[in-house]
Amino acid sequence: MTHRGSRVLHVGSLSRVEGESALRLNLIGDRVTHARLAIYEPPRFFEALLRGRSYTEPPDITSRICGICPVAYQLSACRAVEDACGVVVDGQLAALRRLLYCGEWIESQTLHIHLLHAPDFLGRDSAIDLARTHRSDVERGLRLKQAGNTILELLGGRAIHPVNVRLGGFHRVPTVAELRPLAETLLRARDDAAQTVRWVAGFEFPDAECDHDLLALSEPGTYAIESGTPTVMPAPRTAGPRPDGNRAPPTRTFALPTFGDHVVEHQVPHSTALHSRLDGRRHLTGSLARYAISGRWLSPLALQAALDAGLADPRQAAVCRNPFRSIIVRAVEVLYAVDEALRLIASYEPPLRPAVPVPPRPGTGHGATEAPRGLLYHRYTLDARGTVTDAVLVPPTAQNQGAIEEDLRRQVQDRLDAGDPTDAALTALCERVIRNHDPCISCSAHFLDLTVDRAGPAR
Amino acid sequence: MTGCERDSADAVIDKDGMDALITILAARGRTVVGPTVRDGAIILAEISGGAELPYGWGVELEAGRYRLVARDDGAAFAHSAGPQSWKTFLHPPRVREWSADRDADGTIVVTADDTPVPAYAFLGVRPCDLRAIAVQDRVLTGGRYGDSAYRRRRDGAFLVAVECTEPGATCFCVSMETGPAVGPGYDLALTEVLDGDGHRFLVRAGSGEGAAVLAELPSRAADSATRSAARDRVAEAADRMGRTMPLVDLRTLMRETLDAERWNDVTSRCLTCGNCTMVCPTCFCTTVEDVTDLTGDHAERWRHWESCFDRDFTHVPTGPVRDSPRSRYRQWATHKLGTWYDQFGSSGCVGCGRCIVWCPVGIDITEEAHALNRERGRSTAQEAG
Amino acid sequence: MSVVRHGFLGALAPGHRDRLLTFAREACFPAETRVFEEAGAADRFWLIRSGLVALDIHVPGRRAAVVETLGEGDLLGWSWMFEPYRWHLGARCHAAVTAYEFDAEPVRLACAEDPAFGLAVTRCVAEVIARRLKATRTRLLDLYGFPGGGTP
Amino acid sequence: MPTDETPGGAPRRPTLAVWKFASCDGCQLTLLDCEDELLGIAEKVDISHFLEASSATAPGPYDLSLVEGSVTTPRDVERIRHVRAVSRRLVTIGACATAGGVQALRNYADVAEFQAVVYARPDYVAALATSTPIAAHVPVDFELRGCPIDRGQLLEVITAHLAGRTPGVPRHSVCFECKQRGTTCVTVAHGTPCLGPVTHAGCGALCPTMGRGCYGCFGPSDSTNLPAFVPLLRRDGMDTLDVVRVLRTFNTAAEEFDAASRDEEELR
Amino acid sequence: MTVPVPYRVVAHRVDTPDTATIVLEPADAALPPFAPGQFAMVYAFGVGDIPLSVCDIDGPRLAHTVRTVGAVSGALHDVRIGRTVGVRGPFGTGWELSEAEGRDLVVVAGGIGLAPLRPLVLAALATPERYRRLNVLIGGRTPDDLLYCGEPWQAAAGVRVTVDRAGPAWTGEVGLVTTLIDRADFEPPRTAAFICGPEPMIRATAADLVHRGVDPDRIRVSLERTMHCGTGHCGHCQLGPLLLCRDGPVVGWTRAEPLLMVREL
Repeated sequence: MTHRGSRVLHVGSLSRVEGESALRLNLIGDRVTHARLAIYEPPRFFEALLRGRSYTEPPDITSRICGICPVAYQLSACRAVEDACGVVVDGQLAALRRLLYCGEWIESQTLHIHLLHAPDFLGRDSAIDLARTHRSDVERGLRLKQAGNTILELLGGRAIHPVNVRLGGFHRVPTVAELRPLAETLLRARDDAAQTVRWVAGFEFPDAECDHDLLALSEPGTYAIESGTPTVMPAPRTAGPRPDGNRAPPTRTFALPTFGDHVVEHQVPHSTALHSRLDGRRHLTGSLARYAISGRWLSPLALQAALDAGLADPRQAAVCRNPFRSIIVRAVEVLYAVDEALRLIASYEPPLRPAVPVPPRPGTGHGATEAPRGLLYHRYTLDARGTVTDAVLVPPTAQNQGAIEEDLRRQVQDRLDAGDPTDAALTALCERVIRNHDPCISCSAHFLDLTVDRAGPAR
Repeated sequence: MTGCERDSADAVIDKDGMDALITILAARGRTVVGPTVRDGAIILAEISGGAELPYGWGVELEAGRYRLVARDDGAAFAHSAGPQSWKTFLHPPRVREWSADRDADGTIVVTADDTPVPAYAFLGVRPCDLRAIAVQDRVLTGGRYGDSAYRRRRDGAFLVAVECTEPGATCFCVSMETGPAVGPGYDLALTEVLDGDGHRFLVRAGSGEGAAVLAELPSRAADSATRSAARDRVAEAADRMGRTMPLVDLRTLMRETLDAERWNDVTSRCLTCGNCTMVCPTCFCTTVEDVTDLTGDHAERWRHWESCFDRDFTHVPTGPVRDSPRSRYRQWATHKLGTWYDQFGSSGCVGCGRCIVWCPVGIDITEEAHALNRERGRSTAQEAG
Repeated sequence: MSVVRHGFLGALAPGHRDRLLTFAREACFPAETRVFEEAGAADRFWLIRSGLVALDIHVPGRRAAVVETLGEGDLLGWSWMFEPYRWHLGARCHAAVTAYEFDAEPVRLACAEDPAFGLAVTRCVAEVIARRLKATRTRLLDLYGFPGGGTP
Repeated sequence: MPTDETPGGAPRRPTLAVWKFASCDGCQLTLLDCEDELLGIAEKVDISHFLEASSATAPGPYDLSLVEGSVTTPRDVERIRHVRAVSRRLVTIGACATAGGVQALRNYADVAEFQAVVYARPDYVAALATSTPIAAHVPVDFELRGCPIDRGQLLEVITAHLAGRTPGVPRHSVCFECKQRGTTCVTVAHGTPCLGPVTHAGCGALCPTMGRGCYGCFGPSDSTNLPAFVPLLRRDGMDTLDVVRVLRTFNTAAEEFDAASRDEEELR
Repeated sequence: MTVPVPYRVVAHRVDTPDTATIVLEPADAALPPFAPGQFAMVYAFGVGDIPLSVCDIDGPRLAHTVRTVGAVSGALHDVRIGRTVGVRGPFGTGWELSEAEGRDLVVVAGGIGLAPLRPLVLAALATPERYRRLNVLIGGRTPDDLLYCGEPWQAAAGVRVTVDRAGPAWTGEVGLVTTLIDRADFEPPRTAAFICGPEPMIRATAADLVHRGVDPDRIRVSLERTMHCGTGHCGHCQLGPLLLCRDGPVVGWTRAEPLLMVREL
């Protein structure tokens, strides 16, 4: 075998993603042999360090896995531990949790749209750079993000690693009067969010298609956020690129306690990073999956905005599989979260007590919620004193990594087929492809520092 | 004839009168602040009606411990000092002193802060706290340079004192001669009376505005039964103080025990967390903070509460002067009980007991004073022997 | 005369002072004179009446470093009092110096013969040493030096 | 208008770099959470290296480096030296950078065991046995505490740097802030265990305001007395294990918390 | 609470490697007159303010000698002519030279402690008939650290200087400033002394003067603590019973000595 024409493209540090990762592409001639996403986020061993901790601690401790979606961790942990203890939190306490989660969706998705992803579409390095030409759009994004943070700060005490979440509910619940000013902020935010949907709908989107199975929680009657049943929408059987709006195949569900049977982690030979597979196939979680599975439950306002933005109608079982257009779906989700937060505030009545008691008992519990980046699963096993004896955390990025690598391979291949791109062009393309899925790299519970395989393409 | 009596001295109001008092004070453009139950404590906050007063609530106090307890007599003021004091309003935790702007050629324009301050009416000022306000008056407005931020708030404040009838286990105002009967300085003074004749308040005016407010109140002439009931309740309170100070000249005691062993003992317990100074109604120390905006051309000077328990409080270029916790606790106690006299002509302690209650580890300034006194006695005896 | 009123002699009781002065003779040193060398035989001492004397230490490769200066009223030299009677430092006149000069041996003998006189002289010398030690230690603090950063 | 440097000698904007070590990104995210000030900051400083926010990076040296995260890998030991070398002023942000972070819990365990829990092939993991603060490796000019840091304090560090001021970041206990905020003490009034008296201020006493005891996410204050404090936690219902846990959470490698937790562990 | 008054920097002189003297003129209205020994709080825009005693008083003009030890002093040390600073004051007690009339004067300065003593010496030189002998004794770290070298008043006052560490070029005295006291020309019972410098130097100097027979009541020292407000309201500068910004910085030795003997007071 010849070495001629083979090259290794190495993107040292991916920017505008949370956490740290690098990418290694191996090419032989014009064939992409490997696309490997190397996470050099140092391992932090959360699953190990949770062992021996009190069952009350996972919400605060796992929050520290990710500064960009701490509520997702807190609430997944709460649900899993409460499940182990046989406690269900419902009524206004559940509504407040959803409100808090809406805050995180607004903040986190807006950060992603305006500060991390939009610059790609407009040929800019950063939001700050973008502000030179699109100041009002950046300012709107910051305003919207701030509205999300305002919810987090009011309910949680602070936007990053909120302090008010506890098993069974909250340490303190707000009064109606305290929530009222929030509604005023959110009314403005709703206009901003709608404007952002229109803004991103005007971007230029390359043709692209991903054929992974889609996984999201679903909850009949609502756009699942803080609870639901794992639901799979399999990839269409037919191969080849298809325009947006394919008919969705029927979905299937599985019970959350069987999550570990369906979503299986394994090591791939070329990498030390753990990958997850869903029933043996690559799968994708996150906005595209949610929109496909729960889109019909969006609020009328959000749904109309989605249709106006050119997304296919989820009520007609239409699916968007173009990862570049995920930015539109995220914008729609922000609009929905603002709308939903307003609904929750309007129907708020302070619960009698801020939290229901959660006494410990031995057993295993499961919890899953829809983090902004996709389905986040926690499982804890407790002993009789409430000490955690085992913990499993499956963050969305771990699940999406295989799908991202496949997208990378496919996009690079398409690009190579279309001509001879420079390394710089390929680098830019790869970064965009990754940012399409907003990998939350710091969810490092499962990621390793890669030992780069330098054997090269000629082996 | 009765009208004459009412104008000249005292009157009686009932529970509705308390409501009316709040309304009248509010109608005079005042922000009424009084005790109310919140977060499991009787705190001081803006109130808009008598219903917000802590009727039927009392407190159980011990060193390092505060518990709200229900009372069956429905009294509004049968509680002693709570987690805050009036300095929160007169000498607020954070104040902008001035701002400065720099123009292109480097010229600086300084503007004193003139944010309007509320005209307060304080309802339920205990006699110890009334004295504390007088102490802070001397500190902050008594010298060559008045603290204008304090003065503006203080000058506009209307003080409704309430005599103490329910001292806590940590109270020692009798030792400090600040209560339980009210001293001078109030606009109105109330004494809450609950007996077979009903729930009522004996009211006296201590100022022109106090008299004017009293005249507006729906009241009746004070009867001798109410007067004597009020007198008796206050006198009984004096006998029920939970704590006492040693019966010596505390100023001298502090001066003569600067090297006492006892300071080492208290230091082993003290967390230097600063709580005692923050809750103390006379502690006045502040520090300033200079902030700039991102342009760098607008600067502000803020000041906030500070405490001698902060290591950085005495920071000089080589480090803190009072580095050891021992020296910091000693500074606080000797200042409060001793050198305050040198600096401001009175004791800095009014015997409210807050520092005892709100110290997480329950360090008790009266106990420390007794221990210092005993230690001094021992060493004097040794010298004599 | 201030040299009598204070300084070394001022610390002696009049009787002892007069006795000590019986051993004295007048001495003058022009400026720049080296009075004694480090490690040299300490067989004399002086009470400075005027002028300035620098005490120095020889450092190889450097000019002798002045560690202290002595002036009017000061005792110059105490190494004569203790074995092995060698100078700890060198001494050099900055400016012309007038002094009372004493031979060490007769003074030491007188001290040995008259314990009261001996104790008085020894105490005075010890006091001088103590004061110089204290001043040296204070200087070690580098009081006027950089306080090491910090605010303001 | 951005004050880009001009050949004519207009003042050069100070350069800012943001670096990440083992962490959750929350502290550097705090900079992006300064929604009202972000564009203003970008006009005053040249954000030369901030991978989370920008794909454009300019070479050093940098006037101000903000460093997030703890040192947990051999590679990071080298990298932090480089960061120090290219930074005029190095400010560490957050509990990972100042006290090892939650990942420093490994310091008490056998790291191989930790790896085995998480990874099927632990031999591939290049992890150090300990998670250590940045200051354990290079000199640090200023440490900003918190898990996460406080937005206002971060702005103070930046504006103070621009004005040449010492940042107004007090080192005393959380109790100062709690009282200034008018919050009723949860320990004294409710018997709730609270780390406020030994914890570094900066958060604004968030937890007590929510009716919760402080859990020490800003690490120890500059004047602690843990031997006197720990019995208070026990009085309010914590057992030895609880005490060890609360001291060993987000500021595990902070000296005072570490020492107190070891003392406590000896009692077990 | 007082508000800083704008003063313009009209002169700037570098005194030593870390010390500079700035001369200020009121941009608008002047503050009330300062007395020797009093201090001002001088504000560097956006950085903060520090206490600085006046080293020269010339009508409404003030001069301050600043040594760089931190951010504020650094900013003031580097301030450019024409810039504006904020000044509050006058604060604290002065030297009260008038009480020394008819006496020998002994002025002892250590390091930057000479700055507040400078106007005192100038005042004494201006009315020589009121005092007997004038002794100005100065201790410095090295010859390079000496302040106001060559200013005419130094010759007029016959200052004696000693340094802690001398270079080869130094032909003057070497030793702690207290060694100069022995050789100074004054009659202890008829002497008034004024001392400013680091606290250990003040203690050593005052002790020597008392040893020589100077009445402790006639020794005045200038003490240093953390002044913040200048007005006696912030509590930072307490030294036992004293609020040094109000009752000091100049304090009688009789008052100061027992306080300085208490560790960490």
